[in-house]
Amino acid sequence: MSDTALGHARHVVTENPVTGFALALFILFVLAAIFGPSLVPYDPLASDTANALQAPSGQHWFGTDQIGRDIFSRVVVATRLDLGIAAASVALVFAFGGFAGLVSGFFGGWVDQVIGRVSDTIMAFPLFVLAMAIVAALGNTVPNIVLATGIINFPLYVRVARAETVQRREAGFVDAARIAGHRDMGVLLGQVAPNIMPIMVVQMSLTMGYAILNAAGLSFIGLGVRAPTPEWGIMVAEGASFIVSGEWWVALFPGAMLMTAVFCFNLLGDGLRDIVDPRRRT
Amino acid sequence: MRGLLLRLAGSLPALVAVIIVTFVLTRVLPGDTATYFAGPTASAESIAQIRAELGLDRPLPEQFWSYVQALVHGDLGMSLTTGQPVLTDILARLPASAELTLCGLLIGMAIAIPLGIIAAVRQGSLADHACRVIVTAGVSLPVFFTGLLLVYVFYFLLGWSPAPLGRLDAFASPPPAVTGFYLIDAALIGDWETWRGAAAQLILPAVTLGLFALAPIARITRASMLAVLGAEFIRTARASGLSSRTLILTYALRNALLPVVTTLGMVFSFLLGANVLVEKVFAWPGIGSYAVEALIASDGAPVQGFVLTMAILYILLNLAIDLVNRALDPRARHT
Amino acid sequence: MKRRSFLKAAPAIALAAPAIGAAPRDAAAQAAPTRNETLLLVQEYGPNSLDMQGIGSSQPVNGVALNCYDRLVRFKRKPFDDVTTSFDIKALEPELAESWQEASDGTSVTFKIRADARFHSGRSVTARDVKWSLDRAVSIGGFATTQMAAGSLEKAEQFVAVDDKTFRVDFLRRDKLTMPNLAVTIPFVFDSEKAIANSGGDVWAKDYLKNNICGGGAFKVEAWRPGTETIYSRFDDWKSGPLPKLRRIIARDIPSPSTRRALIERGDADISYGLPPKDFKDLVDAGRLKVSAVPVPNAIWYVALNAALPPFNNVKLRQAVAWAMPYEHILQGSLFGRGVPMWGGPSTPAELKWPVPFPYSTNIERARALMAESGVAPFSTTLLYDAGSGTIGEPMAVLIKEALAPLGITIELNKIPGANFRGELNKKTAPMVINRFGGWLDWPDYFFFWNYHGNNSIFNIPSYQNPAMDRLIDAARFAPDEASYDTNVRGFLELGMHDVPFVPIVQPYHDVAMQRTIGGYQFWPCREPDFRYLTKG
Amino acid sequence: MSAATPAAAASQSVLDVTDFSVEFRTRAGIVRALDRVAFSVGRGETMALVGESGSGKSVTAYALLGLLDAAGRITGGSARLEGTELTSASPAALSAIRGKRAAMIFQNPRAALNPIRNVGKQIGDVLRRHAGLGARAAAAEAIEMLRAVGIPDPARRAGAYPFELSGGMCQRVMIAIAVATRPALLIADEPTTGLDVTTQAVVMDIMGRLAAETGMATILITHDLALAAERSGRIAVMHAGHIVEDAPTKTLLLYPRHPYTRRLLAATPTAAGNLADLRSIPGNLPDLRRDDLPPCRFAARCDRRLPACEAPMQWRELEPHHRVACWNPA
Repeated sequence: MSDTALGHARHVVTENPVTGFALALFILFVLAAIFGPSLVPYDPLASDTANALQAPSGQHWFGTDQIGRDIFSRVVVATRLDLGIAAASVALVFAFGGFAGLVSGFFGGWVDQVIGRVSDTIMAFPLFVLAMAIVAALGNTVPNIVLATGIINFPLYVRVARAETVQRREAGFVDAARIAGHRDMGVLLGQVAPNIMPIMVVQMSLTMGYAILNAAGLSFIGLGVRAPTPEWGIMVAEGASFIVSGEWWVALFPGAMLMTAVFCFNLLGDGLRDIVDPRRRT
Repeated sequence: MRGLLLRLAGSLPALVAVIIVTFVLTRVLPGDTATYFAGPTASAESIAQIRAELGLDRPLPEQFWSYVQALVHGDLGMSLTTGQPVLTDILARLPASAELTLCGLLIGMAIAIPLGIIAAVRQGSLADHACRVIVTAGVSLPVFFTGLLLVYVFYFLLGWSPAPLGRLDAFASPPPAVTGFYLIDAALIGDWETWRGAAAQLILPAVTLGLFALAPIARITRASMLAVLGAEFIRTARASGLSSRTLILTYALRNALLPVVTTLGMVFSFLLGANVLVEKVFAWPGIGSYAVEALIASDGAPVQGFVLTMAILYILLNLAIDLVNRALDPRARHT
Repeated sequence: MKRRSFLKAAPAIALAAPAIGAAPRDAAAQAAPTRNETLLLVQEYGPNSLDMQGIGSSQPVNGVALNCYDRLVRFKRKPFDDVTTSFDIKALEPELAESWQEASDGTSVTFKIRADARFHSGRSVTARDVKWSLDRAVSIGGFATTQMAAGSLEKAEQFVAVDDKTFRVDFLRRDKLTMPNLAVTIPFVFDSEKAIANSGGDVWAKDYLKNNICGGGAFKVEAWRPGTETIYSRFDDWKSGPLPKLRRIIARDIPSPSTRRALIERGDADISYGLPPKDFKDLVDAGRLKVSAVPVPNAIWYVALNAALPPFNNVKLRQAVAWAMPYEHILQGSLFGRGVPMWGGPSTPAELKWPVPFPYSTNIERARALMAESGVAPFSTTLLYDAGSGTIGEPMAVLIKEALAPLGITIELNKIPGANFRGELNKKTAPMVINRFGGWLDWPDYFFFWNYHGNNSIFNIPSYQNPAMDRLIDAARFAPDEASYDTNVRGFLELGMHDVPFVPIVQPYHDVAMQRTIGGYQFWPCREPDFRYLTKG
Repeated sequence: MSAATPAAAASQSVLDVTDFSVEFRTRAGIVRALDRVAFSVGRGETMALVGESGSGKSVTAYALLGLLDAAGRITGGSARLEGTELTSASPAALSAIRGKRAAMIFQNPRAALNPIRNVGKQIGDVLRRHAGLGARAAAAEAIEMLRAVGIPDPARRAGAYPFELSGGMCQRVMIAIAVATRPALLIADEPTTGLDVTTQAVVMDIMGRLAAETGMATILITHDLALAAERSGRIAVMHAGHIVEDAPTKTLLLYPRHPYTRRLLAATPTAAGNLADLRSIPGNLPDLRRDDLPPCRFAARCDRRLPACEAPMQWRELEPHHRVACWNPA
């Protein structure tokens, strides 16, 4: 980033305290993902049935679950997996969806038609059910969750990347590059791709939240990460049955953590968009 | 009209692709439907017998062909979980989902559009930031979690809302089916007690969904209002001294609604698919929960039927959006 | 009123197409049932058919069969505690049959059908109806046929309509399960004339009976919206027992257990079926509701170890696992104490019944020693459990994973969606499985036949093969006298304890919660609620 | 500049602007967009406000009518419309004045009209707001207005949408909207930009005719000196937020005194050229965000600069009705 961009970023953060807050949260989440497992007070997998379903206390900040595991430790440790799944799926769809959109917008013609049709088909599905079906059909492993989450985001990335590419193409500097003797792919990857990168990064940040929700939703209905791995969606599902019986903490803390993470990414995405493209803030 | 028909034809390939993809997906679902339905003490023979009965022993292309043939005749197959023809099930459940989703959408709109307008009119103000935080919080809520929480607080703790027993209290009888929307049907015969009962049942799940719909609607309203408020014709209107009410509602909002309507359509289709978990929590007899249960049970026909219904709805919805846009925008009528 | 009369004219249409929504209410001409005569029951899921004999019927269909159809006989009811009435599996009482007589040579039994018994259609019940119904059960395939065969009821020729009101069953062999098997939910009696008239050419009228009640039980189905609710109303002309007190039952399907609990706790539902152990324990502790807790006869939660494949084909290893199981932790952590311990028993069975506590308990030293003896090096394996077992299976699996780690056994948990679970079991390759099994007919040899026998049924999840075991089981099933029966039961129980292909954990409870105003709760082998004896107010 | 009474000030003046200053707050600092602007327009008079883009012409108009966006504010001076002080009027009062006593029309008429409302209703909206007409009366009056601006078949055209009309027609509709309530003052901001020459003439004729008929004062904001020369009675030249010269049109064209005016005319030798592209004037407009703006904002570009130019600027009334803000006028 150039100085002006940095300056602009600093301005956005100071001007918009919400984005600053989101950034701080984001850093906290990243720290938790990196160092969490080595910092938590308890083994997130160790049961202690004698101390099951203990309310939050000085000993167990977030209480304990059905078999006495420390919820705070589990919630913190889960950060890595949840963010990891979301980041991986977003990276995946960024690579494939972004590239498909680039190619689609750059070459047009039948390539554009085919990619457009694929997008249309995916869009015609109820997306969460499609994700469920993919995971159910391929098996509930982490890579499949990543894949399913990526697939349902594909049309979005294609659309954004395509629109940006078309705009760049029409702006004429692609022609200039062509005249200067660059080959198509070279122009595409060397000239267009870097130019649409900022918008795509914003897109990634915005879809991170949705990816987290999606993965947790899959886990919630039993089509996601496997027990006893700490994961927010599973933990909410495990705790769901305890809400009515008064052990609200089992579901509340992972649910709140999930919400906060998604919230943070959504706010951050908004903020990033301000930085990258102030005109387009919505 | 030609344009609409063309659009309709244009969506056919996607529909065909949806049918194929769904078919393949449901066939590779793990688990052996025949085994599941043969019952707990089934012998190998009885499993084989059921497999043959369900046509699961034939090669895939052949199964697909018979599926398509049946589809042409409006036969979506049988649900093994409910034991009913899928079409019957879906027709029975679609109004429930549609009513819920529509109410969710209306609640979302009722909150989000004014929020979006305020945020745009007072861009950069505290209200704008608050709006952003509220709608972002709304979209950050996992519906499965909010649903549970709302039931706990408003039913179990406070007792304000009725028991989450589906569309009506157990002892009430549904109004005669005209539209399948209880609120409308009850209003048609003037049965306000039933209407209130249905509304009371509807409110929590609809709010749960509505929260989720806030963000996309409020964001697009704000963005589109901002774009319109910056437009030259608004400057003209201001220069003409029109009241801020006329200015914002008649001039800005009506123009800003065009992209909002498009988004509403997307949000509606998204909610219709995404309310599966809400329906589960509130025992709502809709098609979302139906599809999820079927998916978990490896019961292919309902999943196929559901996806197909959704795809058709999606296409119809886009058409409806076109029509609404035409009604709103004279320019669209000439293209 | 207009609507009512219209619907009365077309109840069959309304049932056949429950989708149309407006279902017939108050079909009875008399005044509508009061709230005290109406029961609201909430359950996880409802019937997927109205025909328990049909293929693919789900567990709740048993309730339809129980309440809407009659059998020749039922188990004799006996008090269990002040809330629950249970049954004596070894004694029968009349239902449609007013009496019966076993032939002196022991090759058949002849039933006399109640003279006043009528179907909902008003027609008298005849022996031909009984024959058609039982023929159907043994011929239709699937679960019904298998269950009939479990009591040596296998061929249509066994059933003879002697005259209008006399019906005979010829025995294929001497089988103590034959008579009790006539009292389970499967061999219920259809109105065969009406069924055939509506069959549309299908010999067993499968489609018609799936969607219509066509019999003479104490209740009719007034409305059935699959996945939503089933509404029953009383058949006022029922003669096979005292007329039920309740006139209308609304059974709502509520998938969320929390909601079911909330409904019963707040008093909105009269009975809640299938609560998770935690909720049930809370309700018991709170003491504001009536609770029925019956140890499910013949049933256990167990861990199956695949005896046919390495590494668990090693008996010492299986014993080591049995000694390492965190029994108490599971009972507390996963079942909240809602179960009868199946560990810590004497080295030979204290009683000749099933289930019976095994001699193992949590003793990591002995487990380590046996592990060393087995010569099995540390290994990794997979533990399967059913996603549908919800809050029970998962914590149990987690606790087992943790408890076996010190033995050098690394376990990956594999939660299988309910539908796929049976398919997985059928592959017979799963090394470790958590499951629950209970037979309707409460005999030890019944359980062992399904689970331990070398014929390798789907329930022999460990694929356990032992000719000695097969001999003992077969001998017990058809034992000529009590002494030889006892010897053989003792034999297979001891062998089962030694070889431990199944590590029993607990015998589960069947837990039902109801309002204090509800009385007459009846527990049957099929575990579905029987509305005929329930009272309210 | 002291608060000298503008030359044309008479008992008949419609708008009197004195010492009128406007600032914009931006991220980069405060922009002093207008500095002590002063002029008057009389009944039936057409005054042209000319200058490069960015010189503050449009800002002047917007500020007068209270149409500045949130970043801009009036920091001083006075603007009286038929005796009503605009600078201190409440937003509601201003809104009541806009479209009734002072109206404005814009360039690019098609974009300046609501695209999804038919033109009859758009005219009617103003009438209903300011003339207190009901829906039906407003519709009828709107048709009359369309007729008044020379639109053929007005009854039918009232139902048309802007995209169905030509640019010239749209500008006539704009004029109809603006004059519907017989305002005392019409500000026309580049009203002919984007129209072809014939249409320009027609539009300007209509405006002139209406002004003559109703005695409406007109401020014609343009960078087109030829247009200003042809259509205005007086021209005020703006540069960087200052009015630098203000004179009857003929005088200004023949005897320009301010160095900037001279440059302008020189850059467009036939006095019929266009100011859009003023590359021949060396230097740029000064950065108005600077805190140390010189008293004469043209000084940096001026070849007649004197040491005296460092002193605060004074109006010099060189002859009646001809003012210039320069220490060293030509």
